[in-house]
Amino acid sequence: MLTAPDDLIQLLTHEGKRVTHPDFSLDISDDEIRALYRDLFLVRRFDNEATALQRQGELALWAQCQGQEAAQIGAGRALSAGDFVFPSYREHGIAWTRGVDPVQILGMFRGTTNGGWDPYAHNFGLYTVVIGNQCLHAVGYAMAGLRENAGDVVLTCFGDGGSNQGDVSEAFVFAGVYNAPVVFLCQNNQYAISEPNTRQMRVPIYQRSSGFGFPGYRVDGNDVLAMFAVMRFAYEHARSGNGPVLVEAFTYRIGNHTTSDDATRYRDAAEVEYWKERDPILRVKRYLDSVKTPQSFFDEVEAAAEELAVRIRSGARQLADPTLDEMFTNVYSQPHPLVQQEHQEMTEYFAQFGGMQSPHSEGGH
Amino acid sequence: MLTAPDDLIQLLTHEGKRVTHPDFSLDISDDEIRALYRDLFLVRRFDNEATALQRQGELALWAQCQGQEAAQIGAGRALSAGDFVFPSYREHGIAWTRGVDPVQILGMFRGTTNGGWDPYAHNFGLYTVVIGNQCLHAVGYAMAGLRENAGDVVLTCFGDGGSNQGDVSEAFVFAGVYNAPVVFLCQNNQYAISEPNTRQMRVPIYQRSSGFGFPGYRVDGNDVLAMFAVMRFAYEHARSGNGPVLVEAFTYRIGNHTTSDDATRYRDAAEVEYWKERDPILRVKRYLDSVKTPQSFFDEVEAAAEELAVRIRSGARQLADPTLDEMFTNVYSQPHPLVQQEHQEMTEYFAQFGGMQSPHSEGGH
Amino acid sequence: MATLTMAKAINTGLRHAMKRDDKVVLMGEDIGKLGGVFRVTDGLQAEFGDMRVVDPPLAESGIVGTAVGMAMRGWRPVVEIQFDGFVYPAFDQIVSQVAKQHYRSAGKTTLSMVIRIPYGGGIGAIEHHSESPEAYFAHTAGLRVISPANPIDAYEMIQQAIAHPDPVIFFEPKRRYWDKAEIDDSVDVMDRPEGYSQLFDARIAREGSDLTLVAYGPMVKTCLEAAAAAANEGLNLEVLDLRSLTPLDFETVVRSVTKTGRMVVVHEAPQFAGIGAEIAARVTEKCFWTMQAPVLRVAGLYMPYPAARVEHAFLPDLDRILDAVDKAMEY
Amino acid sequence: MATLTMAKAINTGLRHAMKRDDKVVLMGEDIGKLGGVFRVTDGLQAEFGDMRVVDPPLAESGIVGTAVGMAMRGWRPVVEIQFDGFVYPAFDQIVSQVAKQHYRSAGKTTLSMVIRIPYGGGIGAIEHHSESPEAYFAHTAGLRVISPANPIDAYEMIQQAIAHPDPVIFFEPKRRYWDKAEIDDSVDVMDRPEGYSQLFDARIAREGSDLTLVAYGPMVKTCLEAAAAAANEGLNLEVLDLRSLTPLDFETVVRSVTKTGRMVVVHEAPQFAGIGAEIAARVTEKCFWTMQAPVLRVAGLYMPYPAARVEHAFLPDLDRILDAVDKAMEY
Ligand SMILES: Cc1ncc(C[n+]2csc(CCOP(=O)(O)OP(=O)(O)O)c2C)c(N)n1
Ligand SMILES: Cc1ncc(C[n+]2csc(CCOP(=O)(O)OP(=O)(O)O)c2C)c(N)n1
Ligand SMILES: [Mg+2]
Ligand SMILES: [Mg+2]
Repeated sequence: MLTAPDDLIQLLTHEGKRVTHPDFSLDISDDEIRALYRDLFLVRRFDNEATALQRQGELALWAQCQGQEAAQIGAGRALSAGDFVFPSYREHGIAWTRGVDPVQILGMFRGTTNGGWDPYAHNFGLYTVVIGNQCLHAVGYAMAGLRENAGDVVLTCFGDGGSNQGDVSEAFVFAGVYNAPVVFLCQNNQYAISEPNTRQMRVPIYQRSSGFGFPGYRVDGNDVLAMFAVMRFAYEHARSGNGPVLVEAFTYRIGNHTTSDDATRYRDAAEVEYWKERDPILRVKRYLDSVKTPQSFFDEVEAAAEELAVRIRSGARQLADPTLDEMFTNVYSQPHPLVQQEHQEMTEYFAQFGGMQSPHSEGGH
Repeated sequence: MLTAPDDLIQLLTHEGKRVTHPDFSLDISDDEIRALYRDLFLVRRFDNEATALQRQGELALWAQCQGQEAAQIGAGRALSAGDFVFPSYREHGIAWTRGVDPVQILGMFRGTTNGGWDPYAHNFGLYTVVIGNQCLHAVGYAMAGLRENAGDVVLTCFGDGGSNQGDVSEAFVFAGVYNAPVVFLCQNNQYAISEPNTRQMRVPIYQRSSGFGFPGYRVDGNDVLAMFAVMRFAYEHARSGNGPVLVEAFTYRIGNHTTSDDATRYRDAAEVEYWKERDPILRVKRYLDSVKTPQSFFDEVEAAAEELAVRIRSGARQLADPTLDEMFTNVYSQPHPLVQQEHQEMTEYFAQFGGMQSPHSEGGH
Repeated sequence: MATLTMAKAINTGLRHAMKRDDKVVLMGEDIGKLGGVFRVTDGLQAEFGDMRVVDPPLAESGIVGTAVGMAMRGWRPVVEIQFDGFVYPAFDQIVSQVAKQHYRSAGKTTLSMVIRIPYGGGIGAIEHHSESPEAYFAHTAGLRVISPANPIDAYEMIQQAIAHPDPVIFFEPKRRYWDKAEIDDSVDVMDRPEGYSQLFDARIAREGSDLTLVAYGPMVKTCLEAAAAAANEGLNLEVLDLRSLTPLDFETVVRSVTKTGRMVVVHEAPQFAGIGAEIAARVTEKCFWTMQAPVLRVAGLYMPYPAARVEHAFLPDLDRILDAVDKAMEY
Repeated sequence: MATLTMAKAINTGLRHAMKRDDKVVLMGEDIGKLGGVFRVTDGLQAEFGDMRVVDPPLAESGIVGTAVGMAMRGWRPVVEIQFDGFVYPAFDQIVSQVAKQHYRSAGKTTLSMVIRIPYGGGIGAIEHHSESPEAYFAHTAGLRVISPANPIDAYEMIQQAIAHPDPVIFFEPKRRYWDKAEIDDSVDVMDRPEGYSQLFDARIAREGSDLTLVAYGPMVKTCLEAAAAAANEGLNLEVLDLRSLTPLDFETVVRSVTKTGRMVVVHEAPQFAGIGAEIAARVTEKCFWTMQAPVLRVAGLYMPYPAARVEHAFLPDLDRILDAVDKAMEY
């Protein structure tokens, strides 16, 4: 059974005790920790709400981030406003820290869009489904930043399995050669769908970067304080011209890979239980209790979560299907005769039936 | 200007002095060293002859290996008969050690074939032009070997530039995860056509493998003794079930990238001179002189080289163009109606002109 | 006899192929314990072990590239690409190596490998999970590209494809994985005298005289439904199931069109430069004088595969096919 | 005015584009000091520095992928792929990202980038250096695919392509790099009022009335030679230079065929599922009653690009084109 190794950078144990680390320290107030707790708690609620919406048939699919909230909130909250993020498809927590409306994130899972938000309004790129593609975009975006002396850094996320795609290694090469201000965050949630780390790598992934010429760190990804501290260091390292950094957040995917998955086919309940005990939110709660946080705080957070849930439920149901015209828009930014012709043909075609019908899809998986 | 670093594994200095190395020793007789000298000398002649044939218009192109003979002869001679090689396109020296007829190698450069030899007759795969592709074939071939308990190892070659292709990193991943008996030989000849190492990597390439979980060594690639010793070690390491090894042969491409290239556009004559002084053959000659090798030996080698040259010249000119029928053969191993139809159409078409005409090609580059 | 879904039919076909030949190795993301995201390989790793059923690192070029190396050693890798949209990282290996090794080596190297790709839309999936990239591969000489339309063909064709010495791209119509049929799942298809000799033949799925509907994979069923509907309007449509795109059985297509004089080709891939164009061009050339109407095409639209909630407007369906049939009949 | 080869014309066009817009960055293997293997970028790194003319690590997916990232930040990368056969490692980035980002982002992200690809055969090169992969890209919605046939178009089209906000795959007919023409190389083409508005229009390269030859890139010159030869036999051929494959100017093609009633399409890529099939299918549909003969195609053969010493048998040439013309005239 997979347990947590002891070489992880940690500042908050799963019992909720703050500990020190020789290389990384964090000067943070309890109020600031409460703010992080709030993030963690609300993102968890968002995630659970989305999972429920999928069960109710409001979403076609959902990729849960349960268990990875600390890695994402730590990474997201340590960013500066001008920094840019190139996520994978499970970074709901980071999206939250960038101010992306959770409802917008549901669009692609409901099937109303392939994207859902304006990357530039939040400095948060669209989710990338083709594993690894986004890492190269991050490096290119940073290379452009160097030409603008922008002074910002770029964060990109990938998974333990994704680390093996050629694109990710090539991103390491380019980031290294150009000393690009990119921080690579690998959320090692122990599984690539059903495949454990043992099928994906011979040595821990944080070691991968050294042969490309930049450092790698392995952090307790369920420890929001350690994640915040290490990511803040990594961003500063890159921002000050020292080049890229790889951070492995050692965490665990509590839920299924997606709502289409059945994790019981490939892992034991005992393992999941072990990791639930190391839950990233639970340990912060334990700490906050140990410092006598008033119940009123937790009540307020619970109330905010309930409010968020309501807003997500109604928002999700209101996500509208694209119209036929919208479907034909933005294939190109300038007119394209073939697209225009097919647009006209389909418009005339559907006119016979009084416009495009409502969707019906066979099967489903 | 690019000079040789001093952290290279070396057993024979460029002055021709044998030296010892803490980790690698080689118990080899002067007669055996003379045999290696013979290989080096004959391959050099082959290479020069091919270059001359290209100038005379007998070949469309030639990729010289001058300067890299020691890396290739060392790697090739340390192999066992049952081992298999997946080369790039410049491994003429390794081909030589596998008994591939030099004339066969000229075919693809003359334009009479896309291949030229039977990979299985020599356990030497066809040259691979698409950078990096062959490294994955090598790993797959080794994975099959594991299933056969074959006990052989697989050697695959790539260049300093090629090290960056996603396929090469993925080959590292698969070889590592499956503990495949593969030895990766990177001939770092300092250039990817015109691009020096500085444009290709942030740290020396031999370090690349550690993050994939297997060792890397950096050898004086112009020292045939060091190459032989380290490669022999690497093969044994892999053969005994310890997994893959990466060997960086630090060498120098004395000639142009190919006969289509003009290296004077991107590097100094002084640099080339520096490396000519470190020529892999010259240093063995110096050693053999120091141990009083009779002139008769060198005369015999020279005579053998002259004989080889004559055979290559006449052999090259006799390489026949494919017939129309040959051109349509082996697109598939079983009949394919479309290929058969086009074959028939073209046969009837050319019949009007009394058969397929002799080639004529516009331009040329 | 047993009632099997297409997914189960392929699963059973794979089992036969693995029993028949120890050199058959399955490789693909999550095909082991999980049995693949569509469960097509369900139970096979448990039965044959993880040296025969491999779930490799997440890297398609790596999977196909190592499969090439195994095939070079005489093994018969059967690769599963998880979804159509994820075959592109392996495109270089497929186009430059899988398709060309046999020719390059003058026949010395034979790559007896199969690349299985669940493809097509209609399942309400997110982006990259509903594409139809078959034209890219059919345009690439050296590959054989086939696609079954029903469970029985899926059961037989997968066994024949694995036994075939050439590389085969095996497109599985994922929206039809749950279609059922009665199959004698006890037979190893390669025990039959015909072996794989009919693997690339088109099939007349429905006899007709007024117009020929040509399709493959997921659209064959849709065409049959269209033909049934047309029958009520007194139209007698012939439906051809191509089964193979390269080689493509033009003999059967031409025979049918010579009879009907009219043809509509249907596929999910975008119409522009799709496989339907080749069929239309070639048939028109061969049947110039017999065509009573131009070959019409009903296909996907020229845009990235859209959001699932509008994919029904992107995909050919019964109505759009009948609309084209009416147009063709008006000539 | 100056006499420029096509290679030099593109070089000059690139220089204008770089002067016009500081955000134009060239990226490609060996395009710096070496000036590219065809010298198309000769002198540009010396003039603009290595932040504007980048010779990156040897990894095509990396080059295209980082170019996408730069374009996302408003830069205008112009990527050079060294040879046609080396674009496949970048196929995934091109098909899944370059082509789809604009649509996925509902227009928020615009990728104003150009991917230059020297393509086609006839130069006696080794394998992978003579391919014509344009159909793969034309079948991919979201990309614009163009190819100049002569130095003047090359000079103008490269400037227009770089200025265009959509991603453009720019196929350069490498065997024509050494063709010369008189060009006013002082003009920045984008200073003209028409800008890039005519970039995707086909061009009538030769007026004729008996039959329409349709080609693009390297085959336009061959078609003009064929038309000249046919003229001696009293045949008056019209030659169309498509210039753009997507969008494809069917208006001009249909207008020509309506006049001539006969058409032969020519390209180097294998005929099967090539772009010629789409042209034949669509033109036949639009001109069904006016066609006096089926659209015939003269194209590459269905095999991996063969050894250079027989490429002349693989490639369409004057004789094969005239052979097809005669067949079409016989109808
Ligand atoms: C190129 C590509 N291949 C396959 C897939 C299908 N797929 C989606 S998620 C996934 C596993 C990813 O695992 P990991 O990288 O660890 O990320 P995680 O989902 O665990 O966050 C796979 C194989 C894909 N999306 N892209
Ligand atoms: C995928 C791919 N991209 C580009 C090329 C063109 N090309 C041929 S050799 C070469 C440089 C290779 O350099 P390196 O890997 O160092 O090997 P070397 O030629 O120095 O032995 C390039 C870019 C290619 N053959 N394949
Ligand atoms: Mg994971
Ligand atoms: Mg090199």
